[in-house]
Formats: sequence, structure tokens, C-alpha cells
Amino acid sequence: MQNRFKPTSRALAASAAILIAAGSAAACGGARAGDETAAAESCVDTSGDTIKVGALNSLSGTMAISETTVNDAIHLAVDEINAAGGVMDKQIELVDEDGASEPTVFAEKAEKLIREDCVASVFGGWTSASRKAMLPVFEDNDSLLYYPVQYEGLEASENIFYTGATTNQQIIPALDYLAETGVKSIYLVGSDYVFPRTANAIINAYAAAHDIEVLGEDYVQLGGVDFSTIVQQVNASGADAVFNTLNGDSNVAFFREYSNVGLTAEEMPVMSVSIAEEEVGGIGVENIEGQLAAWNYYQTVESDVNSTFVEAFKAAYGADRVTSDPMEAAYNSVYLWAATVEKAESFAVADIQANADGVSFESPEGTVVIDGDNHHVAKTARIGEIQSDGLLYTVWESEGPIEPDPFLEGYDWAADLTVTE
Amino acid sequence: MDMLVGQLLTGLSTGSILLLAALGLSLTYGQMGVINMAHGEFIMAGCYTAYVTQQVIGDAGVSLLIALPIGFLVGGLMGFILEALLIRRLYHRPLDTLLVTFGVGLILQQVARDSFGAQAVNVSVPEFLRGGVDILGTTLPKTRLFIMALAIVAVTAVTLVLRFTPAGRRIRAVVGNRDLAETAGISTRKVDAATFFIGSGLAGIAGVALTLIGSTSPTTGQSYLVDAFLVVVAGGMGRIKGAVIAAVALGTLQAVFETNSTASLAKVGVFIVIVVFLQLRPQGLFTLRTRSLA
Amino acid sequence: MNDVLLTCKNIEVSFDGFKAVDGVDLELRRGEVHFLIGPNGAGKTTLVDAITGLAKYTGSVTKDGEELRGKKIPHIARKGIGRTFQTATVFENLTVAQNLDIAAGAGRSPWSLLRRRKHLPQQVLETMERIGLADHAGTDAGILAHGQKQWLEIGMLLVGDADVLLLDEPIAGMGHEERETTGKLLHDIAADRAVAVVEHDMDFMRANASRVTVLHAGAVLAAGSVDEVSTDAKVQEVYLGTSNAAPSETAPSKGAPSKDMETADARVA
Amino acid sequence: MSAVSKFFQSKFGIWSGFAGAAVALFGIMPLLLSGFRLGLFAQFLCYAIVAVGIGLAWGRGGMLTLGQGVYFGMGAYLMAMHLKMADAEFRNGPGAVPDFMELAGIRSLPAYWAPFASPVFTIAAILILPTAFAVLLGLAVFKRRVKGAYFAILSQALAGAFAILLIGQQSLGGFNGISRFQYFFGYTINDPVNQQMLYFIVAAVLLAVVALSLQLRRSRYGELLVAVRDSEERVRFLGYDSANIKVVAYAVAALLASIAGALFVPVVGIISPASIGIVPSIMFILGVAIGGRASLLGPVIGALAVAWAQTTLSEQFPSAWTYAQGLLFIVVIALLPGGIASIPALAKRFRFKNNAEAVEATA
Repeated sequence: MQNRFKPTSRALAASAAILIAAGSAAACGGARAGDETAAAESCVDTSGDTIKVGALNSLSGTMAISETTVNDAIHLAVDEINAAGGVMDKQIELVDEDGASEPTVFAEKAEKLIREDCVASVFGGWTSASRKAMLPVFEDNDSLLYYPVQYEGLEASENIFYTGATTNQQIIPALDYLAETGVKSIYLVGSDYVFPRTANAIINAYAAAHDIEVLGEDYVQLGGVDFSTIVQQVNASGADAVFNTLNGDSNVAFFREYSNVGLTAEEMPVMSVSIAEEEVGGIGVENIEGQLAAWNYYQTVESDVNSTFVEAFKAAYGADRVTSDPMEAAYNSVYLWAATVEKAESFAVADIQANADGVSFESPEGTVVIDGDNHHVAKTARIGEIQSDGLLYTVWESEGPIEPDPFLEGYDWAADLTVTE
Repeated sequence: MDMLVGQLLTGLSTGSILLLAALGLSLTYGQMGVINMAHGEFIMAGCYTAYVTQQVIGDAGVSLLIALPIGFLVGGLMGFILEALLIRRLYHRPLDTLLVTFGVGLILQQVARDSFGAQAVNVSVPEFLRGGVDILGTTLPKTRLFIMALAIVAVTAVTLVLRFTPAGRRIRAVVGNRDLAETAGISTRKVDAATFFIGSGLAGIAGVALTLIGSTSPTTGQSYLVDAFLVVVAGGMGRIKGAVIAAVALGTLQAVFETNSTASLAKVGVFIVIVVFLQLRPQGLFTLRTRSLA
Repeated sequence: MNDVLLTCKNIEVSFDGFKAVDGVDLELRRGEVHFLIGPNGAGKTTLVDAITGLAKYTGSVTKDGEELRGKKIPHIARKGIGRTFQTATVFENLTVAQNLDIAAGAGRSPWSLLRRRKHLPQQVLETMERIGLADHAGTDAGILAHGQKQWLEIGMLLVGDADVLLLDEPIAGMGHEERETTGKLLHDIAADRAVAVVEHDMDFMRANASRVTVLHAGAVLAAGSVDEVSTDAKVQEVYLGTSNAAPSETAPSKGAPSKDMETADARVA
Repeated sequence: MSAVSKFFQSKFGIWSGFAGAAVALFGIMPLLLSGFRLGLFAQFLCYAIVAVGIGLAWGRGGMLTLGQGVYFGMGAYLMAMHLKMADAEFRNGPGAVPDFMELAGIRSLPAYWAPFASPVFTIAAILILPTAFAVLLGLAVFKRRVKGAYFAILSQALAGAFAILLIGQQSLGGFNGISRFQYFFGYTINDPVNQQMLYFIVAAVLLAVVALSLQLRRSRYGELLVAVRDSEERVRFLGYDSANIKVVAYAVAALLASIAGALFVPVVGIISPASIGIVPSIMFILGVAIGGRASLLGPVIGALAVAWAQTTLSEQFPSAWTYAQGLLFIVVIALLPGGIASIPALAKRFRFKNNAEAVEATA
């Protein structure tokens, strides 16, 4: 039996080998390093009376807590714009995708939105990891991402608009505020990932130039919940203030430990940059009352635009919901995109890039203006204090919007920190 | 010197948290030889029990004390059901049990997410546990002292139950030699169910207590589970004494590593220590039965 | 014919202070079927565990002049000491031929392991004949009858060229015919090997033993031929004085073997 | 034995099976799928390569390795380091610092990065480092007879510790991981023709890996491995050192995971600790369990099915997918431990039983 089949199986093997070889040979004609490659042809359909855009947020996984709120805000903005007649007389059709809290999924879904759903632009992303994962996808396919969260700076892609704060709109104002209130020594506590590490590098440079002593710098792994050792050390250091760049559940454990050892906002205030309205509930107001946070927007910002925004949001999603900085930035990003499209009279990426500079929007946080050079947005910085109702109230704000400076080129003391691309 | 005392105290405190989380796990492993990956979710259930109790009662102090026994019942009941529905049917397939209970854990997490929201909820710390106590120059939060005390009470209670009650004797008989116990007329089925109830109930208690220091969210259990497993592995599965020693040792190790390097490296350091430790005291040898290899 | 293949001197095994085996001397000789009997807890299986490297002991076990104490299990097995277990332990998801082939190959080079088996080694084929499983070469061991599994396990020791065989209750659960066949098999394989059998079944022992060692409370109570042992006063006291203890130790699954030594079953004898 | 399974066990059957798979992978799939979907499929194939290794270690060897993410991650990071070095070298000349390091404030190249400028060194490292690590760990663990649930827990803790360690390494991109690759051994990654080439490479590797697994299963070693799984002590009492047998399977599984990780990086364009920690590692197991842990193709089919379901179902029902995952773990492992691959055999046994009863009835 076996012998009879032998020639046939050899033939089959040979044919399979040939097939593989042929396939590989056909593939070898691809571009090599240094070749000019044409970006993939855009498939965006602008002929109908609707225009597709994508919303890419984590609807499942650990980041879903935060990112679903951003998704809600994007939907709110789209609905409002559609109700007001749409963009260039086209209704916006929003395609939702789930980033599942995993960078690889973000990259995969971004590519799907661009190449299969043919969206004109995408709104979303939260973690730096997700943005870094999506960045090459948007650059390779020459499409646009609107990224709504404060981040560590040091980035400026042609294909991304950053509508959250960069470091000089959040961290530096926070340090200025602390310095103004007479803080002479600080302790740094952060989650172990890129944002806290970058932020702390900036803080160290700032402190060196402004005569502030950094008494300690500690990191816990993301999601870490044991703060006994760190809080012991913070307590023993006797610092004037703590600068907190912890993320997520770690904040809950940190502030509980902090108040449990008897530390208070009067004795040693904590300045946080990742705690917004939604997180306060989980930490427990009693553990965090009086502590400080640095953002560009709070639900309590007093302006007509904001009260309209908050009312609209509560009407759409429930009276018990709160609005926060990333939500507001995401909401703004849709409007900024729409305004840019109207100005450019085109949905094409190149036209939007060319016309973005100076596009502004009267947003809940005040006027925001796109900087055409670095694709960031001029924003007002605010320091807020957490009060007993769980909301944050502005205790200090910058005089008007601060121009974005993602590479901190305008700060002498930061010269050693940064590299320009 | 102060530094050392501080580290030891922190180690004790971290150790008692690990111990609370691992005690039930150690008991159920010793009894049935199965690893319950849903144990973390039983802890989470305890956390949410504390939350719901506090929502209903209001006063943080009273609700904490009430939540402890309720948490025990909630965790215990969940364990009882899990044992009856799944684990009993997979008795000779310990690795499969591990994976099946992981699936149960996934579902429980999602149930919590769908019923309480993905955002962490707040369980207030009662007034009498706020603030810290100075011990030898180190400030220990009262909440941690409470957890230490609770861990001691739990270990003592479990030891007493095992040693002096008829049910406890039956459990010990089954742990010692399942077949022999069966021939002696002990219903191993009932004993299994009882052990699982107690072990899972301890997870519920741990959950209630851990709301004092940590967050209450659907993924809360996960943050304790791996460390709890390591305690059980290092302590020798099913040995309460081993679990106590291992928990305290790992807690102290963690504190010392953390003070001298970073918290992230501390985790890696602890892992390496455990692998080295297993070189000296591998547990595989003790599980071998000589008469039959089946 | 009387050459000694395995010598045990003053074996002591203790668990937490309890001496399970307390100073046993034993010699296993080529050509003999040597029965180890004794009441439950006498230390029979523990003695086998000690010899095969599973239980720690003091004293000495030598084979071909090599001291085996402290050696690892695989090393002792490769020295030609094979054992079976009370519940026949074979690889249930592999066929009879595969079971035997594995047992035959403990010394194979890694390279030959990584290749496919072209044909079964001669000794595997011969052994399958010998243990009466030639017709079952392709059968999964898991679906063999109880007795067949036990024969297969013995066969696995044979193909592995073990010349000292330690069999732990080889006829447990067997019917009369199977016992008879097993008895013949034991004498057959003992021709050029030393065979030790841990057994409770007295009829089987009477029918097949060339030599008997009686263990009691971890020590040797008596040793010699069947007749010598059965007339030994101490043995009679242990067995008759506690006549319930001896047979009841055999697992219930064994059916009901005859209760005492005197009621010999004619068909087996 | 049915005619079909007999056919596929014959030499001719095996060859035609491989030829059929090759035609499907190299001929049909590229025609059927868009460039984006093909890329996605290539990603799934990477998971399938990991699954083949798990099938060997767990399905055949009984070692439930909950930490394959470690080896997947090693392969991926080693490859990512090379791609980053090559990119930086292309932009700024030899010895240049990769872009993400510049952003993290790292001015000079860490010494351990330097050798990865060499493609040969990188490929050797991808093949050797994880395997060697697995051998060392395997010897440490298996020689001391740590097994069963103990081993599973240890391997899981290893995955956890490894992910934490990586997050702390800014010179490896920390939490963000490493992304943004331009060239793959000189070829532009962002080029449709080259992307197809990448897919072909992954598919060819999968076929080769399945062939390797087949050879191991059919060899005497494969039988021995099953013997160790079913009764390790019996094997030891036959004179084998069972630890060595297990170490080989564990190391092969690690090697396959590493290769898969190395291919994953150019295909997906990012590797970060999120892809290799405890949860991703245990998710590798799910596909293998569903497909059939002990069968040859079960793990491949299961891994592809789970990845596909994850992508399509989670789009529509994010929370339902989590329930589905949990239920799959419970239902498949409790009720169908042989996975999808065991369904034909079960059906046959059922039929056979019915026939036998029918025969008995007529007799």
C-alpha cells in the first residue's frame, strides 16, 4: 500500500514546495528600506449625505471604567452636531469599536476602522500605550486620530490631534501652584509606567531650578494595592506636599492608607494628575477631601457653555453622571474636527492638516485653539480641590489658555530633558 | 534599627493580609487537592457584601461588624454551590478544575461589573479605625492592626475548629488519608462540601476586611490571588501552619525588597526566592502515594 | 542456580519515628519465586519501596556488588530491579505494543527516541507471546481486562531486562484461571530471574512459592519453604491468633479469597 | 478506525493533508481576504503556533503551562529590539538610539541592545534564549518533582513577574511596550506586497511547526511523553528520568511560543506587557482546550476559532464575550475535555454502541 502511493506523495510534496516558493517569490517584489512607498489609497466615501467617523474606546477590560465615559461624550457631540445640521450638510455616522483595554486590539481596530469602515477620522484612545500602538497605523494609512486625554508630551504626529493637556498645561501649572503656596519639598509617588516616569523627570528638573527638594520617588506596579511601605516612607519624609501620578485602583489604596495613617490635606497636601470626578467615589470622599488635582476642566467650571454641556450630558445619560476632563476633551475634539472640516471644506486628511491651525471652539473649559505646528490645543490650566460633595472646585486657574509646548522648548530648565524629533 | 522595625511591622501587616486571602485557599487545597481560581472572586464578593451592607445600614462601624459574618455566609455559599455543581464532578482532574474555576471567576467578575459598575465603589472606614498608632517609631494605621487581629482570630478559629470539633476531626481525617477516612465511615462528600464552605467563607471575610485598605471593584480579587497562591505554594498546600509562616515571610520579604529597591522588582524578587525555596523543599514528594500510582 | 541477585541487609524505614520496616535481611535468588507475606502493616510494600528507591532507609541493598542506597529511582530500575504496583499501573492511553516498547527502551539514545518506530523490537514480540497478549498488540492498555493489565505490567519489566522482579499483589482481582496462568508465568520467568511476590492469598502462595519470608511488625518472623513456614509456631500465632486481621487487609475488590491457610483450594493446588 | 482517520494516518494522507493546508493558506486565503483581514489572520496564525506548543506540553505531556506569555514575550521583545535597532540605524546611522528611548530620556544605547543590530544574532537569540531559559527552569522544577497544580501556579506567577519586570524597564518601552516598526529585515513593513510576504512566512512556519509536532507525536519520544503524562512514576520505575522527558516538551513549547512572538511583532506592529501577562497567558490555554488539547490540529483550530470569535463577537457584545469566555472554559473543560477534536470519536463511539446493541438484540 505505502509503496504504491510513494510517487504520488512525493509529487504532492513537490507541488506544495513549489507553491510555497512561488508564493514567497511573488511576495519578494515588495518595497525595501529606503524605497518611497505610496500611502494606502483612502477609501473614505464623501459622496452620500452621511460621513463615517470612528469612536475607538475600551468598552471592555480594565480601562472600560474610564473610556466608556469618553465614548458617551463623543456620542453626545456627534448627536448635537447632527441635530444642528451635520458637517458640511452631511450627517455624521459614528462607528463604535472596542479597544478592549489592550494596545494590540487598539491597533487592530484602528486599522479596521480605516481600511474596512473607511472612516474619515477616529476619536479615542486613553492610555499612552494605546496611542503609541495606534500611531503607526494612522501614519501608515495616512488617516487622523483625535486623542482626548492628558499625556506625557514629547510627541507630535501629523496624523494625531491631541486635545487633552500636554505637560506644560497640567504638570507645570500644578508645580507653579505648589511653589506659589510655599511648598519647599515634595515626595513623588507614581504607577510604574511611562507617564509618571516622564512627569517625574520633568518635576525633578523643575524642582532643581526652583529650589524645591525632592525627598523621595517611589513607583508601584500598575494595579498595585499595597502602599504600606510607601506611605510609611512618605510619612517619615515630612515633605511639604506629595505629587501623585498613580493610576486607577492604586489611587484608592493609596489614599486609604494615606488617611489611615492620619495624614491630611492640611498637613501634607497631595497633588494628583489622574484623579477626576469619577474616581473620587471609589476612593471615598472622606479619604480625599481637601486634596488637590490638576486638570483643564471640572464639572463645576462656571460658564454658560459648561452648564449647557453638563445639562445635556445628564439629560442624555442620567442625572447621577458626572462630567470630567477627558470627556470634555473628547467632546471638544469632535467639534474641533467638524470646525476644521468646515474651514477646509473637505474631509481629506491633507486638507484638514493644512487648515487646522487656529481653528477654535468655545468649549466648556473656555476657548480652545488648535496649534497647527504640533497638533496640540491651547487650553486653560486649573487646580481643583476635592470637596465633600465629591466634586472638584477650581482654586486657581491660568490667565487664559496656555499654548501647548509638548517638547517643553520654551522652558530653559527643561533643556536637558527633551529631544526634538 | 527603626527602619528594620518598620519593615518588620509592615511585613507582618502585609503578611496578615496575604494570610487572610490565602487561608481558605490553603484549606480547600489540602482537603481536595484542587486549586480554586475563583477564590479571588469570592474575596471580591466579600468586598461587595461590605459595600451593600454599608449601603443598607449606613453606620460604617456597625455595618463592618455585621458584614463580617454575612461575608462569611456569602463566600461560603458561593463556594458550596461551586463545589456541588462543578468541583465534585471533576474530582480526579485537578488541572481541569483549575481552568474551570478560572472560567467561573471570569463570569463572576463580569456579573459584578454588570451589577455594580466597572468603577470602584467606596466602603467607608469606621470612625474607630481611622488614624494610626505609633509602635516603636512606626505609624501603623488602625485598619491594618484590625486586619492583623482578624487574621489571628481567623487562624485560631480554624485551628480550634479543626482540632476540637467532630466536624474538624472529620476534615483532618480526610486530609490525612481520604480512602482510609472513607472506609472508616466518614462521608467524604459531606466533608468536602463543609470544607469548601468554610474555605470560601474565609475568602468572604477577607474581602470584607480588605475594603478597609483597598479598593472595591470587579477586579479586586485578582490583585490578591497570585500572591495568595504563592503563599499556599511556599507554605505547603493544606498546611495551616505553613501558610502562616509563608505569609509572614513573604510579607516581610516584600517589605524589605520594596524598601531597598522598587515595588515592581520586589514582586520579581519574591518569585525568585520561591523558586529557590522549592529547590530545597519540593512538595511533589509528599503527595506521592506508594501503594498505587493511579 | 542458587546465585543471589539481590541482597538486603538490616533495612530500616521509619516514618516520623514509626518503624515500618525494622531490620529486615533478605536475599533474592535466581530461579526462585520468593513470597513476602504478613499481616497488614507488616512492612511488605514499604520494603519494596525501599529497595526500589522510593522510601528512604538505613541498611544496605546491593546488586552485583553495587550499593543501591541513596540512588535515584531510574538508576535502580536500570540496574535491573523492576517492580509492579498493587493496582496495575500501565499507560492506559497507549497500546500494549507501545507500553512494552517504552519499557524496552530505557537505554535508548535521544536520537532514536526522536524517530518513529519502524518495527517492534524482537523482545517485545516475544514478551507479548509470553504474557499472552500477542493478539492485543494494538489494543489500548486502558481497555484490557484487569488480569491482562497485570500481565502487561509484568511484561514491561521483562522487556526491560529486569532480573529482579518485585511484584506487589500480582493476582489481585483475578479469577481462578487467570491465577493459574499467572502462577505458571511466575515460574516461567523465574527460570533465569529472581522473583519476589508480595501477596496475601495463601492458596496462591502455597501453590507457587519456592521460598517464603513472613514479615510481622516490620521484622522477619520466619523464612524458609512453604512447609517450614506454615508449621512455624510464631507464624501460626500471628495468623491464627489474629485470624481476622490477616485476610481483611486484602482490599474488598479482591473478591473473597479463602480465609485461612488450611483450607486449600483443590483447583489451584 | 474509520476510513477517514485511517486515510489521514497513512503517509499519503498526511502528505495530502499538508498539501491541502498549503493550498488553503497560500492560495485561497490571500484571494479570499482583504489585506487588512489577511494581516489579522496572520496574527491569529501566530497564536496558533503558540497553541501547537501548548498542545504538546499540556495535551501530550500533562504540564499545564499558564505562563507561555513569558516565552511569547521573549521572542517578541527580542525581535522588536532588532527591528527598532534597524529602524534607528536606517534613520540616524549605526549605534543610533531608537525613537522611544529618546522620548524616555535615554541618550545612549544600553549595552545589552547593541548585539541586536545583527539579524543573525537576533534570530539565534530568538531560537536559543527562551529555549535555554525553559530548559533551566524546567530542570529546576521538574527535577525537584514539582508538578500538577504546583507547576501551573508557578508558571502563572512567572508570567505575572515577567510582565511586572518588563513594565519597569524603560529601555524596553515600559508599560507602552515597543511599537512603530518600519522595516523587517530590510523590507518596508507598510507595503501590501511585503505584508503578504509576512503572512506567507507565518503560514509556512505554522505548517513547519505542525509537521514538527506531528513527528514528535509519532516518534517514540511522543509515546514516552504520553506515558509520563499518564503515569510519571511508572516511567521512572522503568528506568527513565522523567524530568528530562518533560523538559524537552516544555522547551519545545517555549521555542514555539518564542517564534510566534517574534513573528507577531512585525505582523501586529506592537508588543507590550499587556500581551504577555497572566491573563493573555491563560487565554492561550482556552483555544487549546476548545480545539482539543491532545490532538494534533485541535490546538490550531481552537486558537484560530477563539481569536476569530474574540475579534468578531467582542465588537458587538463586549460584555457578552466575557461571559462566553467564562462559559467556554467551564463547559468545554468539564464536559468535553477532548475539545472539538474529540467530537468525531465520541460520535463514532455512540454509533458503535448503538450498533453493538442492535447486533446483540438480533443475536
